[in-house]
Order: sequence, then C-alpha cells, then structure tokens
Amino acid sequence: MSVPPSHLFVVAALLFSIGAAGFFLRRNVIVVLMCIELMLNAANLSFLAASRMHTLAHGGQPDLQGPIFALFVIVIAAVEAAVGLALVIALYRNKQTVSLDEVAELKD
Amino acid sequence: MDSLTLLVFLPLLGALVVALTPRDAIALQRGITFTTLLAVCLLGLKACVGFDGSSAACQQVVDIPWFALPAGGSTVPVHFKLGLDGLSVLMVGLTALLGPIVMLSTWGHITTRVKEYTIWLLVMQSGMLGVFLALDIVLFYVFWELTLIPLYFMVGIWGGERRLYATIKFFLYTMAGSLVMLVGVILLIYLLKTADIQALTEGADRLGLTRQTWLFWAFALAFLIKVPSLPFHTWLPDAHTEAPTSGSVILAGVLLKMGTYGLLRFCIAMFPAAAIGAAPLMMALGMLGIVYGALLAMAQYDLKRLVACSSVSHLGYVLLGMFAFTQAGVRGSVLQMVNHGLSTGLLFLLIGMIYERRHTRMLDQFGGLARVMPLFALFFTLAVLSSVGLPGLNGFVGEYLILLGSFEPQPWITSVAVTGVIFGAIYLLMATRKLLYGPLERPENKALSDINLREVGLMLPIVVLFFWIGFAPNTFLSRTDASIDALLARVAKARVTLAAELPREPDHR
Amino acid sequence: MPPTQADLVWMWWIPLLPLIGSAVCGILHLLTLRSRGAWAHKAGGHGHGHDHGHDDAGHADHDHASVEAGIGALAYPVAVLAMAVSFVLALAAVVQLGSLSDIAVSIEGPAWQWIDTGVFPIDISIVIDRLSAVMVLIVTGVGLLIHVYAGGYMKGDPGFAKFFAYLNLFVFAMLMLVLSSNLVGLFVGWEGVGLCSYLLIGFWYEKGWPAEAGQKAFVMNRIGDACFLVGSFLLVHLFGTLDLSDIAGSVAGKLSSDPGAQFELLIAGLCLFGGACGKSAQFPLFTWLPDAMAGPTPVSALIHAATMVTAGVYLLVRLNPLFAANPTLMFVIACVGALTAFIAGTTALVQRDIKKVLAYSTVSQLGYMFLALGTGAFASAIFHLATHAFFKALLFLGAGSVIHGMHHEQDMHKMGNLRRYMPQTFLTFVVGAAALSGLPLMSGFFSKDEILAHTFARGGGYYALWLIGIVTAALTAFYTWRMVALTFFGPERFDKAKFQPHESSSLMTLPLLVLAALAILGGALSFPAVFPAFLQPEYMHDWLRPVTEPGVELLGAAHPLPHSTEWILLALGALVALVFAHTAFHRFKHGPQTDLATFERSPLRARFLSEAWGIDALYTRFVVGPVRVLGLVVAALIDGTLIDGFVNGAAQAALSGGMRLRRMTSGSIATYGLWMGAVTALIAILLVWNR
Amino acid sequence: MANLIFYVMALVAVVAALGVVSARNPMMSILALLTSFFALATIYLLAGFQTLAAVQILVYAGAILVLFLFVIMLLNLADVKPLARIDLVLFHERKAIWTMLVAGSLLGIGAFVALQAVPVVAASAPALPDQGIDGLQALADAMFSRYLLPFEAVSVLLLATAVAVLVLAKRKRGGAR
Repeated sequence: MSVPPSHLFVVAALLFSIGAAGFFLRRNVIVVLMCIELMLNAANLSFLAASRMHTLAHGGQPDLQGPIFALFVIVIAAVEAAVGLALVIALYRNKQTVSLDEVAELKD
Repeated sequence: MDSLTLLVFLPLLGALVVALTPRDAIALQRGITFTTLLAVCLLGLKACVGFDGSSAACQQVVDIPWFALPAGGSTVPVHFKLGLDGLSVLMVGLTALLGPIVMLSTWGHITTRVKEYTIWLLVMQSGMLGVFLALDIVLFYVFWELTLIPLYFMVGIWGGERRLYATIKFFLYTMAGSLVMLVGVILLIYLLKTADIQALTEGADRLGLTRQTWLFWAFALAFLIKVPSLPFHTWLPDAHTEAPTSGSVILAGVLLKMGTYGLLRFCIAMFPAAAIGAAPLMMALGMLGIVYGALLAMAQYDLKRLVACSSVSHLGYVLLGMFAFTQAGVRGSVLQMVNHGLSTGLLFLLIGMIYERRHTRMLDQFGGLARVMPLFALFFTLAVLSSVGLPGLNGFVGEYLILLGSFEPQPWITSVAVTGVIFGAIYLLMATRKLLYGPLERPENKALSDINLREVGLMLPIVVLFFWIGFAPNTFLSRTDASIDALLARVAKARVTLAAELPREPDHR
Repeated sequence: MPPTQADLVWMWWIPLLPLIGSAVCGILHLLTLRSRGAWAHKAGGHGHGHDHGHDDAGHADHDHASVEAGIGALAYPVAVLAMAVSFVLALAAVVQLGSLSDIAVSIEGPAWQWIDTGVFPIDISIVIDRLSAVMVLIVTGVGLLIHVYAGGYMKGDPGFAKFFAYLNLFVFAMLMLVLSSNLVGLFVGWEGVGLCSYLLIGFWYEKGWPAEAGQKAFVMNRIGDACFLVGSFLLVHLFGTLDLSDIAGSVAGKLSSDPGAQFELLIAGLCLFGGACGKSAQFPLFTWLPDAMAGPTPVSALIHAATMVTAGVYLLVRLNPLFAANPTLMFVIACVGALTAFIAGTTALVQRDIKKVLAYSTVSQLGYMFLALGTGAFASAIFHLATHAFFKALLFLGAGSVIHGMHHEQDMHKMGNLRRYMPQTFLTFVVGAAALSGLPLMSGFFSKDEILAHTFARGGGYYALWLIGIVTAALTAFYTWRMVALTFFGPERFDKAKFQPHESSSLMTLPLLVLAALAILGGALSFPAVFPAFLQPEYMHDWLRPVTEPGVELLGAAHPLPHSTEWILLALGALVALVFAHTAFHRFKHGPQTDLATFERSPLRARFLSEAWGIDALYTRFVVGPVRVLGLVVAALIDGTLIDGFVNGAAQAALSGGMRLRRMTSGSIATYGLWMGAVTALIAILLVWNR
Repeated sequence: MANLIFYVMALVAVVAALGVVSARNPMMSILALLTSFFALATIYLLAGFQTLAAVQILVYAGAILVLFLFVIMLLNLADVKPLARIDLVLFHERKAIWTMLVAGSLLGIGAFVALQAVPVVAASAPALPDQGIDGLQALADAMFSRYLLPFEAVSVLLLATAVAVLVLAKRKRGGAR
C-alpha cells in the first residue's frame, strides 16, 4: 500500500469529528458511549498512522510507540465501556431511562 | 535575637499570648496588647535613633536563609532578610510609634470581640513593620499581603453600616494590584535569579528599558492603588468611613504609606530608567490627586469621609515630590509620609472621640463644640493646622520641600498643585468651623464632655512630633539623606544612560 | 566695628518673648478653663463644665457677660511685659544699627538652621536693617499700646487669657515676618499672621459669622499665599537662594547677565505681588478685610490696620529691585493701588457701621501705599505705612472706645453727640480723623501728599493715577468727617433709658493719647522736600536709601518736581482735604438725614457703593459657587458615578457574567463536550496559525 | 490494488460511523459500529499493523461491542419502531448547528494539519518489515521493558474498573438510594 500517511490522518479526523458530533447530539447514553468508542478509534488510527509514518521515514525501522499506545487506548476503551455501561444500568435502574436529557444531576 | 527580628516577631508573639487568654478577660487582653505594642514602639524608636543617617547602606541587617525557589532551571535562595535604610527608617519609626497610640484609642470604641481585635492589631503591626523592614522581595510580598488580612477583618467585623461593601471594595482593589505586583515579583526573580532587594536593585540595570518599563508598571499599579492615587482612590473613602477609628488611623497612618514607600523602594530605585519616563505622568497624577481630593473633600458632610478625601489630596503631594527626582522633592515626600500619618492619624483619632460621644459624624449635627470641649478644640485645631501646612508645624516642611523640589522639573504642574494649599484651607477650615464654631444649639451637644486624660495622653506624642518636625525637621531629614542621595544618583545615572541610548532604542525582547 | 552674629543672640528675644508670652497665656487660659471645671469628669459632663454655657443665644455682648478672669487675669501683665521688653530690645537694636558708621550694613543675629533642602539650607536669622528697623518699631511700639488698651477692652471676656495668647502669637509672627533674613522665614511669619488673624477674627466664634469671616480671611490670604509660594519657587530657580538680601542684591546683575530672565522675573514679581494683594487687601482680594471687623476692635487696630495688612507693602519694599526691574509691573502695581484706593474710598462713603468705615478706609489707604510702590517711591510707601499705623490704630482704638462705651453698638446712625460723654475719646478721635483726612500739617497730610507728588512726578500714565489719588483724597476727607459728625455730633440717637454711654477707663485712653501725639507728629518723619533743611526734609528717604536704592536705580528716578509745582500740589492737597472735610461735617452734623436721603434717592447706587461695587457678590456667584458646584460634581458625578460606577460596574459585570456562566453548566454532558470541542478546535487553530 | 482497498475501507468506516451517529435504533448503531471497526481493522492490516488488526477484532468487535449489545438487550432498548430510521429530528435543534460548526472545525483543522503538516514520504519508500510494524515479539519486548510502568498502571486500572463495575451494577439492597 502506498497511501500517503496524511490520508490516514484525514480518515482519523473524519471519524473523530463524526464521533464528536454524535457525542454532542445524541441523547441515548449508549449511543453516546458508542460515539466515544468511535473517537477513541479515530485516535488509534492516528497513532498507527504516525507510527507508520515514522517507520517509513526511518527506512523500515519499526516505530513501536504507536501500536503500544493504541493498545493502551483499546484497554482504556474497554474500561470506559465497562464503567459506562455499568453506569447506564445503574441509571436505568434508578430512573428507567437512558436519555441524557432526563438526567442533569451535574447541574448546580 | 536581633532587634529587627524581634520587632517583627514580638507582635506575633503577643498575638499568640492574647490568643491563649480566656475570651472575656478583656482587661488582660488589652494590657498584653498595649504592653507588647509599647515594647515594639520602644524597640522601633531605639532602632531609628541608632540609625546612622550618613550611610546609604542598609543597617542592622538580619539575614537568615529561608528556602529556595525554582526559577527557570536554577534555584533562587529566598532569605529572611531585614534591615533599615534611609527610606524605611522614618516609616518604621512612625509605625512603631502609632502602635500603642492606636491601641490606647481602642479603649473607647472596641468593646465587642476585644480578643480578636487585639490579635488582628498585633498581626497588623507585625505585617506593617515587616513590609518596611523586608530586604527580600518574597518576604516583602508576604508581609504586604499579611497586612491585608487583619484590615479585612477589622473593617469587616467592627466597621460601620456599609462595612461589607467597603471591605470587599477595598479587598478587591488591593488584591488586583497585588496580583499584578506578584507577576512582577515572579518575573523579576525569574529574570535576575535573586530575590534580594539590594541585589535586584543593582541587577535591574541590566534589564533594558522595555522590560524595566513593564516591571515598573506592574509594581506601580499595586502601589498606586495602595497610595491611593487618582483613578484608583475610591476604595479609600469607603474603607475609612466604615473602619473603626483605630483601623482608620492605621490605614491612614501606615498602610497608605506602604504604597508610597513601595514606589520609592521598587519603582524608582529598581527601575530608574522607566521611572524617568513615567515621571511627568506620575507628577501629573499627584497634582490631579491634590486638586481632585480637595474638591472631593469639599463636597463631604461626613467628617470622616472628608478627612479620607483629604488623604487623597495629601498623598498627591507625596507622589508629586517623589517623582520630581530632586533632593528637596524626595526629602519632602519622605517627610510628608510621616506628616500625613501624624496629622491625618490625629484627625481620625479626634473624629473617633467625637463619634464615641455623639454617634454621628455628620457636620450639620455639630456646631459650637469649642465651648464645651475646649481641649478637643485645641487638638483638633492643631491637627487641622498641621494638615493645611502651617509653618511651625510639620505639614509645612513636607509640603514646602515637595513643592520647592517639583517646581524645577515641572513648573506648570507644580503651580497647579500649589492651589491645593488654598483648597486644603477651604475644606478643613470649613469642617473646623462647622464642628467647633458657631452657636452651640443642640442639647445633645451641650452635654458633651471634653476629652479625658487617656485621650490627651495618646495624642500628646503626636502633637509633640508636630512641633518637633515643624521646628527641627533636620533631625528627621538627616536620617534619610544618604539613602536619598544614593537613590537620586541611580536616577541620574539612568538618565545619562538613557540619553546615550536614546537615538535608537534597542529591542530587548 | 559691627558686632558679630554671636554677639547678637539677644536679638532672637525680640520675636521669642512674645512667643513665650503667648505660650504662657495659653497655659493660663487652659488653667482658667480648668478652674471653671471645663473638663472635670466624663460622667458629670452636663451643666458642669461651662459656667457660661447656657446663655449662648447668639447674643453679641460676650464681654459684657463679664466673667471673672481668675488666674487668666495674669495673662494681661505677662503679655504686656513681653511686649514691653520686646519693644525695648527692638529699640536697642535700632539704636545699635543707627550707631553703625556704614549705613548699608545691617545687624544680623545667628541663624536658626531650619530646613536642609539638600540643595541649599534654609537658615533663618534675625536681621535688622533700616527697613526692618522701621517695621519692628511700629510692630512692637503700636503693638505694645494696643496690648495695654486691650486689657481694658477685653476685661470680663471669658477668653481673656486666650485673647492675649493669640495677640502675642500674632506679634511673634509679625516680627518673624519683618525680621527674617530669608523668604521662607518671611513666609513663616506671613502664614503665622494669617493664622492669628483667622483665630482673632473668629474670636467670638459662638456668634457664627465671625468664624465665617475668619475663614474667609484665611482662605483669601491663602490664595495670595499660593501665589507667594510660586513666586518664591521662581526666585529659587532664578537665584538659587531664598536669602532676601541676596535676592535683592542680585536682580540687577541677573538682568544684565541674562536678559532672558526678564520674563521669569516679571512672573516672579507678579506672583509675589499677588501674595501681597492677598495679605494687604488689594483689589481684587480685599473683600475679606471689611468682614474681618468681626473680631474684637484691638485686633482690628493691630492686625487689620497697623501691622499685618502692611506686610504686603513691606514685602514689595524688601524685594524692590525685583519689581523695579519691570516698569510695566510697576505700573500694574500702581494701577491696582489706585483702583483699590478709589473703590474702597467710595464704599466707605455710605457705611453705617463705624468699623466698616475704618475698614474700607484702611483698604483705601493701603491702596495709596501700593500706588506709592508702583511709582517707585518705596520710602513714601513706608512713610505712609508708619503714619497710617499711628492714625488708623488711633481711630480704631477710638472707635473701640466708642463701641465699648456704647455697649457694643456699632451703627453710627444710632450714636450722636458722644463728645459730651466721652471727651478724651472724642478729642483723640478728631486728631486721628484730621490725620487720616490729610488736614494740613498732620502726619497724614505729609505722607499722602508725598505719594501724590511722586505719582505726579512720574508723568505719563501716572497723571491719571494722580487724578484718582486726589479724588480719593477728597473722598477720604468726606467719609472721615461724616464719621466724626455722625458719631460725636448731632442729636443723641440712642435710647438713654437702656444705657448711658461712658468714657473708657484710663487703661484705654492712655494709648489713645500716645497715638494721638504720634498721629500729629508723625509727619516729622519725612517733611516735603521743599521744607527748609533744618527740618530734615525727606528724612525717611535718606534713612531707607540703602534698601530702596537698587530698585530706584533700576527704575530710574523720576525728575524731581520744581519747587513751585510741589508747593502747588501741597496747597491743592490741603485745599481738597479742607473743603471736603468741611462739606461732610456740615452735611452730617445734624444727623444722618443726608445718608437716608441718598439711600432713598437712588437705592441701587447706594447699594452698589455700600457693597463695595458688588465684588463680593461677584465672588460668590462666579468663584465660590462654581467651586462648590465643582466639588459636588467631582464627588457625585466623577467619583460617585464615573469611577465608582466603573468599579461597581466591573463587580456587577463579574457577578452577572458568573450568573450567565452558571447557566452554561446545564448538567448536559453534551453541552460540556461541545464547549470542550470548540475550545480544542480553537486552540488547535491558534497553534496552527502560529506555526 | 491495496490502495483501492484502503480507500474503499475508509469510505466504509466513515459511512458506518455516520450510521452509528444517526441511527434511531441503538441496535442499528451497534451494527454500524461493528462495520466500522471491521473496516478499520482492514485498514490497520493494510497499513502494516497485523497485531493491532487482530486486537481490534478480538477486543473491540468481540468484547466491547458484545458488552454493548448485552446491555441493550438487558434493558430492552432495541424495540424502537420503525427500525433503522435515521434520526433526523436530531438536526432540527439549534444545538445541531453548533455541533456541525464545532465538529466541522475539528475536522477542518485535523484535515488541514494532516494534509499540510505531515511530511510527505516518498512513494518509493522502502518496504515495511515483513512481519509488519508491530511484530508480536517486538511489541512484547517493548511492552515489558520500556513501557512496563504504564502497563502496570493499566493493570491496576483494570482491577479498579472491575471493582467499580461490580459496585455500580450491583443491585442495591434495602436503603433508599
């Protein structure tokens, strides 16, 4: 594949902004969590794109920072999903809803 | 312990002792506080008497390493460093002297929460002495902020009706200035890698004009607010009006001087090149303050507010003389700081006494008091005359030196400032007339009793100083001589350098 | 051989004795108050501390409340003694000065090192030269007489000791003024006399208006003082010193070495002249002096006639080269003098208050002195100053005696025929009136004539001033004899049932007699030049020559008048005085009908005249009012609305901003996220932008 | 060829992401997300990250998405009718404008940086290592040496998460709220 790394970044940016838009707009907590996953994936993609870029720049010498951080991000994403979904369950149990509009506990 | 360290810590020690007393042992608390302040007073006066006016160097220096500040890769040692020089010696003397006087005056008006009040008073004394004695810029800043807190409580708890408004206003004003100064302090330490004021003063030459100017204004803003100079003065009348008598006396007597002292010690001494550039503006501010404060005072009906406005006017003189950069001007300024502390302090004390008796300060409530309170009238007249600058009393010497000194560099500004002599007479004599003269008509005024022995006693030292400074000002001026010479030499040197650099101002960024 | 400074320490006693006397009297006053229980105990404040505390319904006659002076009575001998010794010492000093062979030399006491300005020291020493010799004798001599008189006049006043404390303090300040070697020392006295004037005008402060008059006097003087200060700074700038003789001596040199200094000299001169105008009640700053009559009459005599108000004249003579350096300035001074003389003279015509007549007359006579100064006849000004001190003090004290005898009635319309009741006062008063109006061979005749002759001799624009001068002389004669006629002649217009006018005690009449003698003989100080040589004509000129010479040289002496002209002028002066004195006397010797008729005929003109051409009203309208309004504007608008509005507005903005921001924390994570995203984008954009 | 697959997969990922955001039914969102993840995994593979591609499938698609699915089932959120309608209502509020603005500017700045600032590597760049960039061996070496500390930190995080989830999801017994 000889796609320039910048195109990978562009894809990452696209995914990220779509995820962000969803995060801002959607009311369903679960979907919001999914959007976060989407953004994390965009981040992963740019980590890997950067890694690829450096590897290419250094004549095939593998740059491992990207993949390692991508791994960490995946772990974090899992953690986030677990905690988030646990919260959703707790929330649903208390309020019988998963709509963000009806929970504004942070207010005041 | 060295006397200067003792001077700073003795009040704190006293505060600690007072804190340990039972809440309702008022006499004990007052006794301890008064004794402590008297001891501080004696110590302070001893230090001032022992001061050698012929040397510009800092004397009786105490220097103890304190901690290290990280600054841009290296560390800067911060010292607990105290010392006296010609710029601070009179201020220390004044602060020390006013301590017991203020304490004595609280007998009459602080009757609730005496314990807290005396503690704050002691802390305040410590902070004020620290400000004037500190030779390390971090230490200076610590003391500077330390003085803010006691006054906040003194006005906020024991003040008048609108005390909260006054307190917050005063606090915000000063904090705004202090923060800008903090930025200046940090920048200065960062740039010069030292916190020692003398070393900073020496080193600031290397900064270049642009940086000096920025730093100058960072410091000047804080000090101008404290003075307070013209556009930043509106906290003062409110704070004074609401403060209890002793708070007013401290505020007028010492706290405002911290501003003028700071201008002298930091703005002018450290950044002479910038100060030269700012001098016309500062002198104009001083002149405007003189006239404006006087006009303001003319429109007041509350006696205390009137005197507060007169402070704006009187400190305008200090500002004017300081930035004249002439021998007479700066000497006059230094002396005028003391004079203002004494005469305005005495006026506030007197107003407090009348307020304790009548529970009002509105001028239209009075008239003819000279008949029932002849001693009060005597002291009040003396204070007023000192304030209007009558020769033979202290006010004249300061005012005359200032005007004489600032005429040479700025004849027009000074000529306008001279009208302050007229306005001062108008509002102070008007107040005197409405208070003391005219028919004694109101029955509640007829029943007033004259000031008692305690009150006479606490005012007597001030009056003695009125005459002393009035007739033999050289006793005081001679102590400031060498330091002012050194200061002016720095300004002159900066002027020469500036003149050399003037054709093309290099970019110091 | 002149004595050294160290030998002359005793000269300091001349001013210091009154100061000590003042302090002693002050302490005596406090002791008196103490003995009356003024501030005995805090608890018993009511009805306890003031034996005279309840009769204060604004009634005028405090000194008829007749309070026992108690220990305060001692103040009188103390004060008089201080004055007497001071006078003797002054006399001794003058004798010593006169014995010096070199007439230009002064004797100078050791210096008091007062203020070290860092550039030059302000050292003040007591110096007696030929000018201050004249002044010091007038101040201590006339002062002594007035002190003696005041013992009778103030008897029974609750503030008896205080009065003498103030009076002695005044003499101290006045002596500092005339004896100081230094302009700042002069200013010390200058301000000091202003203070004492303030205190003494407001002496009966409980009446209210005296306190106001005192304040007015002080503030108007301060206007002059501010000018004085600016002038003195300019002098420092020009000469680098404030030593009076140094300044006077170096004006000519400065002019020749630095022609550019001409303008600065002019400004300095104008400023100092402004100061003199304030102190000496010249147009436009004269309105305080008539109000100052609110003070006790001895005060009016001493301060507002004989000494303090002449301080301006003294100042101008002392620094005469400074003024003489600029002919325009001299002409301005002369004009101001003539104008003042004329305005005050016309105003005195219609006054009913006997002291007001004298007050305006004083202003008018001071105008004469300034006219003399403006013509360069410095010695004539001092000559008139001396004779005026004699006869005006005499008139004031006489008026005081009348007022005393009339139980504090000052309205001449309510007097009449007093010559029957107070013969000594009458006699001496007539002498004083004769001198003031310039009846031939009285002291006032010679001094006034000398001024007019000098004015005439200057020629040019000065002819007009001479004309004003001669008209004013006519006015003077007229109002003086109107006063005499109304007071001492005609029907008795007071209620004899209420009180019987009485002659004053000998304590008061004795000074009157002495002053009357001086008023008659004072002319001998300087006879006209046309008088035979054995009378030592123009003695005052010769005496003052060392002082006035630099100024006269700079200005250029006027052409001496031919003897015939001078005789004509003398005769003219005598004629005018006699005619108008005669007219006035006959018009008013039957009572005030003419006065009332004048008022009826044209009330507007009468009011215009009696209120000194409405100048005071103009001040109220165009100076006092606007300043007061300005104060209010500054306080309410600029301070209250603008600055505080800004401050409070900033606080308000922070608060409402906070409230608005608070609404932002909706609790909606999406909104938070939106903000976060927006800011992230912004930061990113900024970062990219800056690359 | 590989390039073409990349662009197709990128398109799929983006379109699927749009689906995630706009689907009305959370179930549809999950399916779209799954699609997106697979497409991404393909891209990883193409870019030379075999291990990461595997992890992406295993962890994301296999674990995380199942978790989501599980919760939706558990809470009975899937029976929204009609199925698979795009939620256009979302775009009718004012917030949508701001969202578009912010998301658009994020995209714009990201794309701008990517296109302008990322150095262009020559097309004739040397080939990547055979085992891909993230050979498992190399990855493991790095993970347990240089990145040991973060690795341990993440393990602690995982432990904490396990506890937290237990606490959160546990049904409260007695005691109101």
